[in-house]
Amino acid sequence: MNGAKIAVTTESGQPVEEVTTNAQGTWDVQVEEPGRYKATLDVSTLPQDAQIRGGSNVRTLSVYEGNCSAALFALQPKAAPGQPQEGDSGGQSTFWTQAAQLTFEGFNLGLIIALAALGLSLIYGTTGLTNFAHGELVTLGAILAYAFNVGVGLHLIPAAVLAVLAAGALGYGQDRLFWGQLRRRGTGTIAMMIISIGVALFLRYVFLIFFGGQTESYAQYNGQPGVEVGPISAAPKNFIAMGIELAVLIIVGIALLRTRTGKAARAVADNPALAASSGINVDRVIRIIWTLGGAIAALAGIMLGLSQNLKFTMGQDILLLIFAGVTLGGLGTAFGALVGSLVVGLFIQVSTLWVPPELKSVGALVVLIIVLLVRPQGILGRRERIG
Amino acid sequence: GGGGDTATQTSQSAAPASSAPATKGDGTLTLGTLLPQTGSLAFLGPPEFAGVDLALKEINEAGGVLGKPVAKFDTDSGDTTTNIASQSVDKLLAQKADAIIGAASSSVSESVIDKITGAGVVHFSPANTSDKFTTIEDKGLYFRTAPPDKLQGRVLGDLVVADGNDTVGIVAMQDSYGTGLADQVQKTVTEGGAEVVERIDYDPKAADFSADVAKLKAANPKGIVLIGFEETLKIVNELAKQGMPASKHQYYMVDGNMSNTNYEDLPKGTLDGVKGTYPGAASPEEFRDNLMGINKDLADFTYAPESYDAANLIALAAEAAKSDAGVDIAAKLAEVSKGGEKCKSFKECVDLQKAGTDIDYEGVSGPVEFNEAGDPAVATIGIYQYGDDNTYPVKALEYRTGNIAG
Amino acid sequence: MHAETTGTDRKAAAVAVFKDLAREPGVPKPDPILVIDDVVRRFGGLTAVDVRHVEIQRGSITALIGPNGAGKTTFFNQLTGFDTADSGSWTFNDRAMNGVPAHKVARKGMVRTFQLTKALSRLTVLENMRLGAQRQKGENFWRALIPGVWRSQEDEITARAEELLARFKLDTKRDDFAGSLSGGQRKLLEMARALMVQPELVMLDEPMAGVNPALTQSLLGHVKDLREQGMTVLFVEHDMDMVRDISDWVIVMAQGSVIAEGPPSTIMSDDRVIDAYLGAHHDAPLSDSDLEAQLHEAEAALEAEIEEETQK
Amino acid sequence: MNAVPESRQAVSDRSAHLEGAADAVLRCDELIAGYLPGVNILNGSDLYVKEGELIGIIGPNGAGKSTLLKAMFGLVTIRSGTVVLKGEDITNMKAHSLVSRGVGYVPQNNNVFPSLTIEENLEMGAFQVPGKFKERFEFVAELFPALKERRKQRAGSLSGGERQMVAMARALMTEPSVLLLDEPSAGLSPMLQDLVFIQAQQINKAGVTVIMVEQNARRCLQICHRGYVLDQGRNAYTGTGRQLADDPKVIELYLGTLARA
Amino acid sequence: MDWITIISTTLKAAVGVETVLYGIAAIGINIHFGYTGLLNFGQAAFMGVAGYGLAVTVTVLGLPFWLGIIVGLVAAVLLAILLGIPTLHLRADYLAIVTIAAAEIVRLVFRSVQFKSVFGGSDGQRGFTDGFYALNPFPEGDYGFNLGPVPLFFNHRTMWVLVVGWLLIALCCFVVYLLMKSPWGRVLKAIREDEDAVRSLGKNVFSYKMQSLILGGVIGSLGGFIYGLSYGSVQPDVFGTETTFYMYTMVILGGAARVLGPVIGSMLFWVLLVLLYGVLSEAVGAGYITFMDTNQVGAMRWIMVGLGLILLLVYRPQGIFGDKREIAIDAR
Ligand SMILES: Nc1ncnc2c1ncn2[C@@H]1O[C@H](COP(=O)(O)OP(=O)(O)OP(=O)(O)O)[C@@H](O)[C@H]1O
Ligand SMILES: Nc1ncnc2c1ncn2[C@@H]1O[C@H](COP(=O)(O)OP(=O)(O)OP(=O)(O)O)[C@@H](O)[C@H]1O
Ligand SMILES: [Mg+2]
Ligand SMILES: [Mg+2]
Repeated sequence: MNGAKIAVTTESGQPVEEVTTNAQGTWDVQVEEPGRYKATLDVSTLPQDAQIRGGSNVRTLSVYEGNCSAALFALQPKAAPGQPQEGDSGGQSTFWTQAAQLTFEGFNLGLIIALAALGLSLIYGTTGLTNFAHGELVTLGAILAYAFNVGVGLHLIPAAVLAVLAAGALGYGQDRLFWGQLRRRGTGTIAMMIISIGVALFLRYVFLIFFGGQTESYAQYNGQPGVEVGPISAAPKNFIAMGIELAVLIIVGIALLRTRTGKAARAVADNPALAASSGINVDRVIRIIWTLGGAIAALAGIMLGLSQNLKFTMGQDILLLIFAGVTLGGLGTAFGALVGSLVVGLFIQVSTLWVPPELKSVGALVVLIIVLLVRPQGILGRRERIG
Repeated sequence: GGGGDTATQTSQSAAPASSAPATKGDGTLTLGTLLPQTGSLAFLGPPEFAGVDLALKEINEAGGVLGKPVAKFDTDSGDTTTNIASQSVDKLLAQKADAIIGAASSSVSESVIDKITGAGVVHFSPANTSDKFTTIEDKGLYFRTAPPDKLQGRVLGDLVVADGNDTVGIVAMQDSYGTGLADQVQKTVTEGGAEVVERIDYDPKAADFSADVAKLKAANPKGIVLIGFEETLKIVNELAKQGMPASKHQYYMVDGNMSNTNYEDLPKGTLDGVKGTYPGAASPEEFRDNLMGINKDLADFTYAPESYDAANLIALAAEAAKSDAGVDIAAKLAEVSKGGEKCKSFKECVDLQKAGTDIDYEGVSGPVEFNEAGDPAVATIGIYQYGDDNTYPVKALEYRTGNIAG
Repeated sequence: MHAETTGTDRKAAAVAVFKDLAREPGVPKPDPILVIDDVVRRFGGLTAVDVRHVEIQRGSITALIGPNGAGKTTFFNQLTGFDTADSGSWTFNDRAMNGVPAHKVARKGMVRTFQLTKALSRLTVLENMRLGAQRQKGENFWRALIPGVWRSQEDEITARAEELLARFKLDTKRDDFAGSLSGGQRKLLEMARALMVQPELVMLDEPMAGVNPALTQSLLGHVKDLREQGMTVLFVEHDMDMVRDISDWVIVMAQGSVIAEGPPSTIMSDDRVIDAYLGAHHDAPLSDSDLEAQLHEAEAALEAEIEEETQK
Repeated sequence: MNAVPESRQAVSDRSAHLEGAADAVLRCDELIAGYLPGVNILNGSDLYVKEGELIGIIGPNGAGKSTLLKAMFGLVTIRSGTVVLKGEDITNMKAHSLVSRGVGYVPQNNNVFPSLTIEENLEMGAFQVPGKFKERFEFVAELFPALKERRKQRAGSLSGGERQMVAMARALMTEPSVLLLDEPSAGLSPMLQDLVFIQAQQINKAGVTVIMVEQNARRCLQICHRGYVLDQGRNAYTGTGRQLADDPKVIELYLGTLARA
Repeated sequence: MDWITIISTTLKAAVGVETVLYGIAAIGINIHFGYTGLLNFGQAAFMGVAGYGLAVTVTVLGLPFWLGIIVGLVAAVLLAILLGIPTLHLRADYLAIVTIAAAEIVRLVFRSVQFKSVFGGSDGQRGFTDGFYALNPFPEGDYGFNLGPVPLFFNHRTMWVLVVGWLLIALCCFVVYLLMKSPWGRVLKAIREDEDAVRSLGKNVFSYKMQSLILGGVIGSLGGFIYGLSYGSVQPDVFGTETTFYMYTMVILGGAARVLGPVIGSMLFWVLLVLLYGVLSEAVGAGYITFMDTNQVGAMRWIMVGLGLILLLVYRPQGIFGDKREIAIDAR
């Protein structure tokens, strides 16, 4: 804005200098002493149709030795009398746009959690092991894909496929060489739980050594710009990822309910000895579940890495949410994990409409507690008979 | 790394019972580092260790301190979720460290400062920004070269206003570094006449940042100030995803998140035009090359200059005090940091000292002049701008030097 | 037979009381300890319990029988507060008991056992028993801290527990974990533990399923002794020999409701009961001729089957 | 644990007992097994069963009857001794591979999968022969009509007796050639108890070898060809069912006189 | 390799402040989990509310030190009641997730910008320990002895904390010992096995669980005090889930439902942690190990700790004091 008059005074009101803005609308005053100064814009020198945003035409600034200090008088078109001030209107629609976006983000996060939760739930369901190392299995998938992607130089898609396969194989190996041996020795589930804390520490810091402490991203789809779909803006990768996640969840869920191995897995969960007596090869079923669980966890990790980049603690950081999702849905059911995790994801994101984002997990966790109070068996869990 | 760490521990006879903190020293300047090898700040460890190592290498090449090579013991500070920092300090104290460089996290420093200063050892942090340390009871033994957030915040806020951003969004990491800096920026920006339409403090451990960014988007600020560490990469990604690229909004960054090589992997132009403030007068380029000589895998350089300066200052103070005892070093630290002939490296400074000249160490991270509280009093802030390749040039747009207190 | 020889007034009294009662569901008893009205429990579409009116006579041994899935256990669950009835009311010693939580029901003197046993696995058998005793001083937090306060009571309890254990042939297992007991031993422990409570009314859910017959016999003597001491016993059982031997009165449930009541001798010949529950070979232990006949039947059926197979 | 009843008359001598074992389908020799280290539950029990025989095992609670079945079926580790099935040594072989060799087993406790429906429970029973599921399902549904009505109900919500039916039905799904039954009649109504015993006999008539542990001892001894009385992990008596049922010692110690009264 | 320092720091860690504070809080967990079967994964929150109760009372409200202790204890009791009322009716796994969630909520609120004026944000509070150290009977100086060439000394402040801490541990262990031998403890153990059975025997299960939760929580809060007093500050992130996990590890390492289990477990854990780090960092520093650099030592330590945990539990699943028989009982 050219030609507006600005008067600079000291804080107590002694005039220092008066200037007029130049063609770019900027101005400059040299002051002798550091201290607090007042800059006042002469409103009458503004063009007819402009006013200062916020209304006040005075800025009080601190100027420090040897430094400059900037003051800004933002202008906006004057509203015609009787018309509402701009900025008040549209509040409602922003709210709904934001709500839509957050709901989308809730599904986005919820599906990733669900995928991770499914793996956990499968392993918990069949072996009774509360696997605190599950977060690390998630990280493992992401890092394996990173290794194939950035290390070897494959495109992310084949790298991801390889990583999922490799993680499945590692899951198999883990059971074959480790957990299975422990079971054979008759190690109790409590001891196994603590052992899994040990495994978690072990893996997490192996990652730190090989991967390093910093955040990394995949070579492709990094910083992909978003597209607008209705009120939602999201990167294309998000849509595809969500599609894959949902598909995997539903396929595995149905497989557990319908296929023979799926039913056998639930049978093993209920009563391994009886399962063996029925002719089910318990070890084999558990190994399949570990393979599947490892692979699904890895996929969750890759998806998380795709949407949020990679870090050696990424799995650990969402472990609590995974547990929350599993419990909320009712332990040991695939669809329970899905529903529970979606609820967790949605509440984390949508709650930020009302609570500050730094407390977003609080919102979700409060909801978790409330749901459990109302439905102690979880959303999809069922009550047992007594006596 | 880790060259020249062989300490001469033969002199360690049994400590006499109920001895007061050593005041004489044992002739060897022993530095301890308490920096994150693990935990949530583990990514800060490599540059910080490298900074100290580089300084030590130069010091020992220049003949060491008090005629003997400087010894050093590295320990892990972890983060606050585990209490291993305290154990690390125990170890360093048992090994007769005279000064401890660390920790990165203000919280960790707070939890061990009593222990360190209680033993008469200098506690020197390259990275603590919490204003608590200004008033903390430290027996005069606590110092820091940390980037002074007051000045940086002011410079940054000013820059934001000067660029004509009438609406500003601040996205800050929720810890003392992030919130301290954000508070200062917010204050300056508001005073300058712009409006902070959204201020978001995020939990750095959060699973994702989409809600935070959605909130920012709803406010639609012209300028976006990103304050944090390397997780800023995630936020930049999220901003792009939610349709707020740097081409539409002016981003500003800070020292904590500027020096991260990962931005180079972003699509070209993602950070084009992004501005940032970074303490230190010198171009970081040469220093970085030297650091890479110590650790070729460095991807982030945050706090490396501060760590380097910390080690140099301690060494110079020990030379000036002619003693390697912590209390003596602390007494001289302010003196070598200001008021005298300016010098930039240990060798240069120590030569001046030997010639009897009063020196003023000018560090890589800035002029470093300590006030009575052991905080840096003066700093230089460079303003940089990213180019199309998502890196910023060696040369700053401008440098501003000022008293931190104002 | 044990009780018959020592047979005393109680048995006689019980027999006398029941002699003139009508044999119809819901018949009122002269001195009921437990009176139940309109208890209904549904699981989804299934009505597991729908009892109009039942009274349990004080000081008697009442058997509750009925086909599998008739709702006996569920009925117990409602009465003892382990499950919430959809509707209904019942009084114990003239006090309304619906909605009373399980532990209070037990404290009022109405104790039940579980059909699927609930051994406290990682407590020893003796500790299991001791837990049953009521009004223990040492179960209060503050008093627990001063052993002197509860030591002597503990000794009494232990003595009583050991006596019961001996009777239940569990004395050799005294210091073993309850989790290591065999199926039958668990049943025994379950019952012995309930008796430690010294309740007014003990409700046993199939106490003798899986217990060796020789032992069952001696335990029945014990149950009769309990009646002599004034305890009321309500038990579910499928072993008709046992029902016939000890019960004074039998209540029959089918599909959730009470279909018949009566003394054991007459109830066993009730057609509805035979149809719904006992089946053809209920009345006596199988004689050899029966057995032969049965075998023939089976063989014939089998042959027919085989024939069918071969014809296919 | 050591006081063995003195009158082991019927089996005073192992070799006498094992004379008949020459062409046994399944035989155990001197089994020693237990759960906890250092505590043996089976102290050298012997057992054999010939093709098409129905064997009853009775004994006091805690005698080790269930343990013996579990040991044969690979669910308890055998510390010494051997189990031989059709000439093949199956000592400590895994349960699922015994199923594929034609052995079926109904456990005493925890014998259903609570979170599976009845139908799924039975499907698990036919795990190794999925093709036969339909046909066998019809067969067991006829035996226990209650199950067919409830096929979609979860076994965890079944009554005690209904569970027992599911357990029995599950074992019948595979058409085993050797069937181990641990108290199959416990908790069932008299009518169904009859059914179980008749069924056991029928199955046996059809050529299946049956080993049955029962506390309904009299009934069991009536239908079985031979019976064993197990006490403290050893065979105390053996003989034909009739012999045992009439032996006054056996009656006094193990059968009681209640049913005779 | 500086063996003297390694041995000295390791031995000191065995009785040091961390061992004490984790040990005490782990005793609380042992009451919850070991004896009662309550899966309380929010023990850190009990420590947190106690530490913060003390800190806020003294620094923000300016009240005396002992009042702060009372506030902290009351806060712990209140938290127990608040957590207990809704969750103790639920199955064990639900209690676990609810307590984890509650602990996270507490932590996030402590560190939030919103409540910075009260709780001090992510840096927490400090400056509340003067009252405690004013009671210190030890004059300034170092206390200890030389074990051969190995110096074992603590300064007067640490000494004071350690004396108070170990006295508290002794007291807690004694109380636990008395309680768990009593009929009261028997009810708790029975609840761990099967609530319904206990209910059928006329015990008020809810009340006992609540008593257990409060007792364990109060003992946990003592750990929180020790933390605040010895470190001179409280920070929110210390009271995270990780801390609780480590305490579980200690309980299991020592042997669940054993009086001394948690204490021994805590010693073992810290000895492992310090010893491994000492050896590794010295070996790297002295150039014996060349495949690692300084930056990796910390990670290597945790890798070894993880391995150590695994091996300990693989070869002794019942923990140091645990009963093998108890483990062999199938809990399902
Ligand atoms: N939680 C539940 N959900 C659904 N159905 C249930 C539940 N509990 C019990 N039932 C059903 O209610 C009916 C009554 O069961 P209940 O256990 O009372 O039978 P019961 O008379 O004790 O039989 P039994 O003699 O076999 O023990 C059964 O058909 C059972 O399947
Ligand atoms: N899981 C176990 N752990 C330890 N000991 C056990 C276990 N199961 C059973 N026992 C012990 O083994 C012995 C034999 O048990 P088993 O179950 O074989 O008896 P049983 O003859 O089947 O008795 P019942 O007729 O009561 O079923 C018992 O003394 C029991 O205490
Ligand atoms: Mg029943
Ligand atoms: Mg048995």
